[in-house]
Amino acid sequence: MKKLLNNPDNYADEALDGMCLAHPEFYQRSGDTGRIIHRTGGPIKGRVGIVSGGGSGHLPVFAGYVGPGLLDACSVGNVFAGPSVADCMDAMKIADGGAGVLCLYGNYGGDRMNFDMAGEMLAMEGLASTTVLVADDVASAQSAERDKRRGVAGMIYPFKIAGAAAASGGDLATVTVIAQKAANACRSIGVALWPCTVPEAGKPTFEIAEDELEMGMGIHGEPGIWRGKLRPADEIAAEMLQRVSDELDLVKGDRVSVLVNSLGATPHEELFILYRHIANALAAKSVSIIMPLVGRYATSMEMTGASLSLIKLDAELEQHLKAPARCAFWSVA
Amino acid sequence: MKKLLNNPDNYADEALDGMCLAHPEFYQRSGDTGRIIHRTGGPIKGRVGIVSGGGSGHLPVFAGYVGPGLLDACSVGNVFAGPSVADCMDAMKIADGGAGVLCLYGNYGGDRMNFDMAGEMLAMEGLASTTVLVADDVASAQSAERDKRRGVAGMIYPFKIAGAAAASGGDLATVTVIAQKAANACRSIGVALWPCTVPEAGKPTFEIAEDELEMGMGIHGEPGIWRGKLRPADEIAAEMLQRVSDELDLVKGDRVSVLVNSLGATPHEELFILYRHIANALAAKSVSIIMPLVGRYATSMEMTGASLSLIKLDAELEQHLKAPARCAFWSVA
Amino acid sequence: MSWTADDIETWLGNCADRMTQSAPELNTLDGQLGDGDLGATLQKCAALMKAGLLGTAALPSDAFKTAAGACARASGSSFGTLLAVALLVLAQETAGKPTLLVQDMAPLLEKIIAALMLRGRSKLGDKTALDSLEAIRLAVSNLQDAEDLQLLCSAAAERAIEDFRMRPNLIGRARMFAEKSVGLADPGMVAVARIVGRAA
Amino acid sequence: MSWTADDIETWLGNCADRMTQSAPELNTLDGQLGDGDLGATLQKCAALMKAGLLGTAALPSDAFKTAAGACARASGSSFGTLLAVALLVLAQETAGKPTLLVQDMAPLLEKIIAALMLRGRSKLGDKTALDSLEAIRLAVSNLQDAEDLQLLCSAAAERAIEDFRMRPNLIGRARMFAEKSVGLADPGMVAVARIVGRAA
Ligand SMILES: Nc1ncnc2c1ncn2[C@@H]1O[C@H](COP(=O)(O)OP(=O)(O)O)[C@@H](O)[C@H]1O
Ligand SMILES: Nc1ncnc2c1ncn2[C@@H]1O[C@H](COP(=O)(O)OP(=O)(O)O)[C@@H](O)[C@H]1O
Ligand SMILES: [Mg+2]
Ligand SMILES: [Mg+2]
Ligand SMILES: [Mg+2]
Ligand SMILES: [Mg+2]
Repeated sequence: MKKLLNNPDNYADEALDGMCLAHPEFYQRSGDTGRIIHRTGGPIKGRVGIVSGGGSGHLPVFAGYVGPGLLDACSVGNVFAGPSVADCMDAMKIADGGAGVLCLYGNYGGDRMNFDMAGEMLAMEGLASTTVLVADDVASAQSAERDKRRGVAGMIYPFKIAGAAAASGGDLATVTVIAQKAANACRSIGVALWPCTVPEAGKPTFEIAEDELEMGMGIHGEPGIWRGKLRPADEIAAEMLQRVSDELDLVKGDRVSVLVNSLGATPHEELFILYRHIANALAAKSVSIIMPLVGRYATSMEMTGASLSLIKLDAELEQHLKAPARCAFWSVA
Repeated sequence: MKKLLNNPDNYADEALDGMCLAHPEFYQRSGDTGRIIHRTGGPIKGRVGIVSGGGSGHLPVFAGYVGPGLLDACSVGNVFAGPSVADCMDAMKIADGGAGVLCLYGNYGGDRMNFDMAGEMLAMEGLASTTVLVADDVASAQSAERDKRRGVAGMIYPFKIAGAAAASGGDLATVTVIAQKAANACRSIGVALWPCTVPEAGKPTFEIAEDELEMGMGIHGEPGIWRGKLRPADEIAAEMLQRVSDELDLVKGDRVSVLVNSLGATPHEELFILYRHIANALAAKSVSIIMPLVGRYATSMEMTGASLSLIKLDAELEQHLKAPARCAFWSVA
Repeated sequence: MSWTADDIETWLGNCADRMTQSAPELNTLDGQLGDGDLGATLQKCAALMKAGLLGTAALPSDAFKTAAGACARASGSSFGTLLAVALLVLAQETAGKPTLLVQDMAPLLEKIIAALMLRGRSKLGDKTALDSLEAIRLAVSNLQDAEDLQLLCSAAAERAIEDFRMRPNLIGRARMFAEKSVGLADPGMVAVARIVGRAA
Repeated sequence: MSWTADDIETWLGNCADRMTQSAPELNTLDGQLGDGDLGATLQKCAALMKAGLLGTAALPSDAFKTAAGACARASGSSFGTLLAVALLVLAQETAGKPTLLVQDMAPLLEKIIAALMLRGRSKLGDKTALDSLEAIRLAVSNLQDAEDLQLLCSAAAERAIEDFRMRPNLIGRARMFAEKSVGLADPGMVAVARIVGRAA
């Protein structure tokens, strides 16, 4: 395992420490275990709080998206492991500005159980909360079983859009409805070339040959759709675009945002090579791209590979996508 | 070679294409060879133009830093190869708003020859230009031979500071003096864990064992100071900090900016683990960190490793560092 | 047979000890089908349970509540949460009662299973810890007071592991390895057998 | 012996052909000490030179200027730039002259070497293409009109390679491999020998 770390058991905590030291204007740690990251300054009174959470090792997801116009708090687990129920409860309490809390996170069994349980326990204390699961990974289940799909990079669109809705004063029901709408409008798929290594485990999350890639692999190394020989970037981009746009029924004049995301090691140069194909292909269909995002928005540490996310926009989603927001990893002015 | 690309010969061009497609608000391509990236909207009349250039494969360096308050144009070579003389000339011409052009780039023999020659040829056509070389890599030569040092990630500080000086209306001499001051105040060192692969070459730039790292290695795989067994991140950070601060004579009350930069594959989590040590060590010395930068600011594609840069600030440098600037990879509001 | 708050604390402490002891085995099993953290998860739950159970519970439900809180703080892994849910159900359902009777076991297990199905969006037959609990529930229905309870539960849990061994996992992480899971014991089912205690 | 614009165009064209032919050899050599692009660099320079030299130069300096521009457009690699500088010096120094004399060679080479030292911040003895040019300059000083010029230059360039083989590279990329470079021919020195033409 070749990583810049101290004790593998402290990887998540030391990374969070560093993040808060580097960006005290955005992030503060709290909770019994220090596994809550919340907005500096605390919740905004009278505004809906938005909470997310999940495992470490995906920065900027999840905790990196805490910031004005984005998330209010996050509960953070160990690398690739969910946060505890208690931390989910703490995050929700910290995010509560009196107008209720939306729990907005990726559709993983463990995370869902924990947030649901946290929500029920806090309901007994009178805290109102709702849940929107992001299940954007088209590779993880057929569209008939959408509720089984995992949440991947596309989740940043619901983060951004729900964050804008909350910032503009929407009530819990309104924010929940628009977050669900954003989650519904969004599709992603990933392609993996090399695995990463979970520090505590010390060995790669999967094995793959020198000349192979896997289409549809999940961000923790979950099995994908097919594994085969490396292909030209344009072919890979074309297949990814096909798969994510399949269910979105894109027609001439539609407006989408596009995220070409590195899973970690894949460099910007290659993301732009992928984006070039995707931009040209969408232009050929007369589909407009709004606020394209190319970079590292949801990673699996040093995994090599990329993901493509598309969100189909209507006027409301677009307006919220473009609303101002800031965190250390993404700002929209 | 496991990379998301089409024809390796088109790697640089397709990446630039994608970058301009994704961010037309910042970047435009021109020149005979398409290897000039310049600011959308062209030079600002009456303002000093700032030009940089160098090889591809280092995004955001060089072309990514074209933008308001930063660079005006860049000439871009193939991966890890300098731009041509003709492209340097074109970049200088495009950046010229009538107040002359500062050529500001990393100290590499080939690049220097080309920019110097371009400058002399344009001088014959009446274009005034000056040169500031960034030679921040303390690992590449002793301090007595500072003019032999290579330019690495620290160069973004002179980019930012000179950009602010030009944007605020400084004349060529003034902008040159402050760029040189910024370059003089800045020191960097890198540590490499795994190499990257130049697409045209198809094989890794160097070999290194499973359990080794190399302190001081250059961004093209140039030999470093020592190679040895992997160590805890805190030890590595401590040595890097020692080496970059050695010549800066930091004392209580000094103000610095710090850049903890991924060479490509090293994830944000690990950068924050390094930053945590560095922030604590500087705090212990009562040295203040202004605007810390943690992320991918100068890369070698998918190389694994990190670099640390420090710039010692006086009031003038700090003011220009904090002045507003924008590009697709970095914005200061 | 009936149990006081003290008895329940003692029993929960013994469960915790067994969780700690079986951690290495469970990590290995979970490593084959999941992410290899089941043992570590139980270890953390056990440590926090032991730290919380100080022999001061006035009612059985107090002990359950303490243990539930410990598991909720421990971990983000599925089994820890399932344990927390189960213990919370016990706390809620036994609220106010000074002692528990052996006859309460089967109905409590029914409540627990129902809550876990809801929480885990799983059903009986998915090859999870729930199938083990169901096997135990059946074994303790219509119980004769004199029988060796631990032997009975343990035997039921062991039998359940074998009954499900050749079936595929239909939920959780192991679902992604459905074919591979045929022939392997479900880690969560093994965990239940270890927690209730090995038959001597 | 004297040369017209036509002669110069023909000679530059022949140089370009030799650059193309020796590209694979030079890539390999540069791969041992540098980044392996010397052959590719010369190939690009040659292609652009050939495209620009259309037999229309009125004066020798026009041909040099065209060739210089071609090399300046070709590449970011050091040798391409050094070639561009050398050709530019020739264009500047021969400006206006309808023909060039063999006696002009040595002084022109002196000017070229001086310009290259300035541009490359290198000196004679650093084991670069400049040492080859210096060897040629010495060979063509006090030249007898009748001698076979190509043979003379080529022999000088080949000799220079051997004279420097056992010395370390002191500049450019190869500097970083100073010890390794002892015993290896400098790629740029080999390039000069190939460009002026192999002795038959
Ligand atoms: N949704 C679920 N419903 C019921 N039981 C489950 C569920 N998910 C997991 N389990 C049980 O938990 C065990 C795995 O526990 P653990 O390793 O803690 O989970 P994780 O996959 O989150 O790491 C499985 O073997 C199974 O018995
Ligand atoms: N600064 C310099 N001064 C003189 N000659 C140089 C210099 N740098 C390189 N050379 C010559 O150029 C050759 C390498 O050419 P090339 O491969 O084009 O350079 P690179 O790829 O290193 O930029 C060297 O073998 C040497 O002869
Ligand atoms: Mg597990
Ligand atoms: Mg787990
Ligand atoms: Mg070379
Ligand atoms: Mg080169």
